[in-house]
Amino acid sequence: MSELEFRVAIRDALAEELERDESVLFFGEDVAAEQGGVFAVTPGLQERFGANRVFDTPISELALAGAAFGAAATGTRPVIEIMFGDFMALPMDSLVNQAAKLWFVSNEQGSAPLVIRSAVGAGGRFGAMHSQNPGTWLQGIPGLKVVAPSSPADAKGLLKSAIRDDNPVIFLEHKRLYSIKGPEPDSETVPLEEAAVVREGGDLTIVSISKGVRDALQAADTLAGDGLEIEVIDLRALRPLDLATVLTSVAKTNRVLAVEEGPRVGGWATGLLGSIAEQGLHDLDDAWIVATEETPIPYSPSLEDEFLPNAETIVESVRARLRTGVETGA
Amino acid sequence: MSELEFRVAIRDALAEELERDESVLFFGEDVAAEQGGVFAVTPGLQERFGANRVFDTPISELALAGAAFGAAATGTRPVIEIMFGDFMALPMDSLVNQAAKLWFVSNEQGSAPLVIRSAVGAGGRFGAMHSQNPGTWLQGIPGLKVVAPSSPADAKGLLKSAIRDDNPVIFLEHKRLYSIKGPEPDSETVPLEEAAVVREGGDLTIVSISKGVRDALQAADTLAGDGLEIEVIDLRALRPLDLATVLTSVAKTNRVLAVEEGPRVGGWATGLLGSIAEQGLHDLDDAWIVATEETPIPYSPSLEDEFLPNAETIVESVRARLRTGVETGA
Amino acid sequence: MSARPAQETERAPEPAGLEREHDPGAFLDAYARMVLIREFEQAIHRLFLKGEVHGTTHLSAGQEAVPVGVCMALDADDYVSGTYRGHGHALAKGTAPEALAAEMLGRASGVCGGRAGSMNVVDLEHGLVGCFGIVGGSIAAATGAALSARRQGRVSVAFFGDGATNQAYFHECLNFARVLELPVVYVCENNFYGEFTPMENVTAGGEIAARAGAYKIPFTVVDGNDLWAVRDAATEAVERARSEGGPTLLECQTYRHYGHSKSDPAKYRPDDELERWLARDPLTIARERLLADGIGEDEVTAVETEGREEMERATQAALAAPYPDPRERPGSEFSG
Amino acid sequence: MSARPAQETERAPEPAGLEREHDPGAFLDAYARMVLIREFEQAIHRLFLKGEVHGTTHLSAGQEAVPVGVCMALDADDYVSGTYRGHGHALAKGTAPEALAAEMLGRASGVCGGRAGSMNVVDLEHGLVGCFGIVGGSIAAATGAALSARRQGRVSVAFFGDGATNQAYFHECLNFARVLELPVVYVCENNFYGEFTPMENVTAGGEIAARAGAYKIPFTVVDGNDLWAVRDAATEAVERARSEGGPTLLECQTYRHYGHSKSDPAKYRPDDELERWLARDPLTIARERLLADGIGEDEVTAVETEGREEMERATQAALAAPYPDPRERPGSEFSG
Ligand SMILES: Cc1ncc(C[n+]2csc(CCOP(=O)(O)OP(=O)(O)O)c2C)c(N)n1
Ligand SMILES: Cc1ncc(C[n+]2csc(CCOP(=O)(O)OP(=O)(O)O)c2C)c(N)n1
Ligand SMILES: [Mg+2]
Ligand SMILES: [Mg+2]
Repeated sequence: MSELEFRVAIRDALAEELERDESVLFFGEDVAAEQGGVFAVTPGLQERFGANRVFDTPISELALAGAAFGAAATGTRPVIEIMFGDFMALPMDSLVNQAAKLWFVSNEQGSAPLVIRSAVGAGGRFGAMHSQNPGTWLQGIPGLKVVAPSSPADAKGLLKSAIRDDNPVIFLEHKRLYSIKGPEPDSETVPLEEAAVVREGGDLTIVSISKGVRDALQAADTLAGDGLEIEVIDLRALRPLDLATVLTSVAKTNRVLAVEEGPRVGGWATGLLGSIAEQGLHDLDDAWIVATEETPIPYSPSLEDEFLPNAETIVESVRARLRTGVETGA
Repeated sequence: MSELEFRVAIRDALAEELERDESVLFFGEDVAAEQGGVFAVTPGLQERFGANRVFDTPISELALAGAAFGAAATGTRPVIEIMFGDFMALPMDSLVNQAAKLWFVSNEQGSAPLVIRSAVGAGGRFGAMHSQNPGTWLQGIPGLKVVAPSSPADAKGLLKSAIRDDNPVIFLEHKRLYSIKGPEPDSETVPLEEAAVVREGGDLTIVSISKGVRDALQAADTLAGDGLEIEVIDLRALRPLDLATVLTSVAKTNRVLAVEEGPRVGGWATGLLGSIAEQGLHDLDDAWIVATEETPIPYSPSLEDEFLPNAETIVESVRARLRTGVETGA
Repeated sequence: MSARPAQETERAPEPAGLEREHDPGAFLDAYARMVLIREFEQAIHRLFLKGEVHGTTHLSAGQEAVPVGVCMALDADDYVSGTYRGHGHALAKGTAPEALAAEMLGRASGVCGGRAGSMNVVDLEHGLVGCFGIVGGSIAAATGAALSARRQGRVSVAFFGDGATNQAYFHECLNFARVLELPVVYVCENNFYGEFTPMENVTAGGEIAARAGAYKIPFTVVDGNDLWAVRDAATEAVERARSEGGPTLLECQTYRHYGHSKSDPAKYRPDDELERWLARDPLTIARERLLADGIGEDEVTAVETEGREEMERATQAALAAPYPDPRERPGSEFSG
Repeated sequence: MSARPAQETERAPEPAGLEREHDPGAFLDAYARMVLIREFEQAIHRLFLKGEVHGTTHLSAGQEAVPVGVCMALDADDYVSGTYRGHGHALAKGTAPEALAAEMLGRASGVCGGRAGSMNVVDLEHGLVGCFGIVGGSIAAATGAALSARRQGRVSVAFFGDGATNQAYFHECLNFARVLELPVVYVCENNFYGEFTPMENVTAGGEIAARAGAYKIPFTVVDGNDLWAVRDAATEAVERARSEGGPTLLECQTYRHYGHSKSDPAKYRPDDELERWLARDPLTIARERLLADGIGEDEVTAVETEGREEMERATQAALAAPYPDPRERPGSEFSG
């Protein structure tokens, strides 16, 4: 079976959609340059589709997003790159007050079909301003879809769906995933609003997204050795949130762990547990979170490694929690 | 007993801190003009403290916040006004990547003691771009304190604490509170990190913040007529989050309702319930949320009134939930 | 209005310009639109005082020549974006007065079903990408629309105030538009105040149009109360945009007759300032010029009466319209 | 370095300027600091290749005359803010090479305890408000520091690249600083590239310094590889700031010898471009000028040897330092 690299999956999805639909544009900082962006995701696209459809821009994140909005409102389907997720704070006004609002506020006259790709996440020793996960800043904004794939196949299928979607989609690519390989997708697109049960089990549900899903799967492998059958759910999107899939799983396992690469307070993981508590309290025997400390992300390897959740800390947390049954945060 | 108006409480806190500490500055758009800002909160301050310490600025939210950061890092204590909370998306980079990070990333060499005051919340028919509650965008940012008072006394005491605090504080003033009156504070300052039990009761805990606390108190009055003793907790801050006070209350009442003026997904209310589930699951017989629909905020009175939580919808929700015991969102 | 049928192809600038130059009825039509905007603002002002318009509202009375003059240079399918002070932007581009009034009143028949209100009007059918409650937002919307416009043989116009030229959007978008040579016209309505603050107090250099020079974007300062001047400058800019000449900045100097918003008595204005500007009322200037250009007084008066009557009908219809029922049509977060 | 003791009071600009003008040792000291920066960058480059420096790093070799020349005009207690390409900014302002190297290596003895890394260095003791991983962030930090500086009789300097002049921060802060007449100097290190993209491709108008003109901020274009030119222009700007003359923009034209960051082989550069700039290496230029000005070759060589040795010591010490132990010192979100 041929294997697909995550960054190539993104590149292919872009190329195929640029090919398929004349109204798709792609622009960003250094994305059209020979290197194809700082993570070498998009080389060759300008050569193939021309400088009118694929181009480099000034370092102007607010103009980038604002231009994407105006273009999307008038018949174009722009895909833009905000190089690092940390920079998403710069164009935030355009996301929140322009793209997210057009559909509802215009009384459904039109929407803003744009996609913002961005490299997110820690683990690369990039420090506090190049490692954040802006998904939680944006999860509470009605009108924005917030998607983050965990595998090459999903990266391709979700990005194609995002480009075809009539709504603004924030598409978060974890830096630690760019070089991973995985099976080719078995469908053209992957729906943006369906969480995936990526491993089945009856003892505990672990929910995560993006790189966390890989960590959870790896942890589940290890824990299988303890005789624990772990069900792993990949949320795929933080908004809209597919709570139903999670609730179904929790009704079966009665225990849920949410793994987030980010702080507990204000994160999506506590919110997910809260929604489970609201709708499925009586199914719930235990619920907890593996997250980061409540600080910015440190640079030094010794600090960053300790800071981030990984397969090992998940395993430890599950063992500790299931052994003791104590209800304190892991 | 003399009564204090909320807007005057803010003004007095500012004036007293400007008086007390030479290093305090206050600036923003139209704040020094005769009217004292669009909500008439700060008239007279420039006359009293001079144009070097209280001044109007260009319409440049990013420069405002950035200037506050740089000033705060170098020995000044700036208080700025971002006129409407919705505009908080414009200076977001400075909040997230500058102010919030200085303390930790500098290895605690220094911090950024600044305060950003902003008028938030709906109910005034201001439409989708002048009514949002940006607290949830910022709750997940370690290093930022996010405070929102519910009474004139708290407004004064919390703002004074915020100005004296060595960390960046986002101070959110609900527009619907500016004209309310209440008792004078009985202490000079109110700590930023302590939730308040503003009404005691043993049957149900209602947790809210800002205007929601007033709605909850009013609902509790009505529900007292049903024989229900409601405990009402005012979070006062979304970050840091005083979970302990909430857990203590829930251990007593076993039931919790969180009332949020904002959407469920990505909101603080689901997060709060999640944290309770993580740490106090076995105390919990029921947990639910009263929030808004997952859309932007509509303008028309008929739509906005239906959209927003209020005392009545809280009463209805409590009656429905406690009567039926059904675990579906209210 | 001078809107012409949609054209998907590019055209040479000169003939279009000349054709408009000599169209005798165009300025009378434009005057009619200015009258309508003035009547609209006065109606909204009255309705506001009666409590029928909610929240806040920002009236553009005194500034009518700017959107009307600019839209004379546009086709129906060109794009514009406006501000919270956007009634004139919408009406000049073709939004029906009744639908706009109903929006202010929060009625179901409003152009946005009552969801948007005064500050956030969108009318895609008429090429109004949006009005933006965020100062500077309109600049981005039009810049982006120009990316589409370039592919569609259209142009795009941003309306914004003097205060907006200190915003991030202004700088990033003007640079972006010049780099990409986008067909966009930036129209700054310099009314010399941002809320209660005089423009010169917060605008370094004090010269707005000159800021375009930093990006080598052509710019002009126009008398924004003179319909002819605005229309001529806009025509040149629009033709530049259509002929791949890239962006232009027009600074139209004008004045708002009312305060910044409903709650502002505008006490910060120096004595006589309003009077001096009222003496240069764009409607008076246009009326006199039309008469001087040989249009009969009866024709002008007819247009004025019609405007008043149209607005009266629109107001009554809007007042009679029902409020939207959220249970009937709750509204969705997402399209599709 | 030319840092003088802290002075809280204002002073007349002329004497200070002249005093510096005639200080014979100042330029040799400054050359020593340039040598140190070059040695630092080369050491970091080697350490990076060995895997000791993590993530990414942005070297400033070739640009040394800019921070050193600017800091010659500053006092020890003046403020500067730098960028992710900030090693030179920190070293020029007084950060110890060992503490900076240890930071790159993620060690506990780093100037930020290993928490910041290459891109986000802060050294408040030496007036370095921060280095900013966000392009343009340094502009805001220095603008804000100028609010303090004005009250403290100090000045504030922002270092940033050509690419940053297209950012929101540039526009809003320059306008803000002029409106408030802040004592700030904006120093653009124009190295003609932002990452892989040539400056002229994304900078409308192509003239960075001229952008200051839009705000009526005085500006100068300097040869950024000539220590004397930079120092003279900076002295004038700093004196303007100190004497309540408000902000200045200096565009220092220079060139980075390495690629943008560790992973960039800089293939996008035209043939010979690097060679042409290497021929104008700021170290060579400074060396020749020192000799021409009568400094003995032995003195110059001694300074070079010393720089090499200091850096070698610093590197060894940094390499020997322990990594921070997160359990010992977990770090807190808040002060107090
Ligand atoms: C980003 C932002 N900041 C502040 C405001 C509040 N505000 C609304 S209108 C206005 C003044 C704008 O002045 P100008 O751009 O000159 O337009 P005018 O109102 O004069 O037409 C301000 C500060 C806003 N709506 N958006
Ligand atoms: C807001 C933001 N956008 C993009 C980046 C990615 N980035 C890092 S350096 C750089 C180029 C900056 O160019 P310039 O300002 O000329 O500085 P130089 O690197 O040449 O010193 C870019 C685009 C960033 N760090 N911050
Ligand atoms: Mg104005
Ligand atoms: Mg550069």
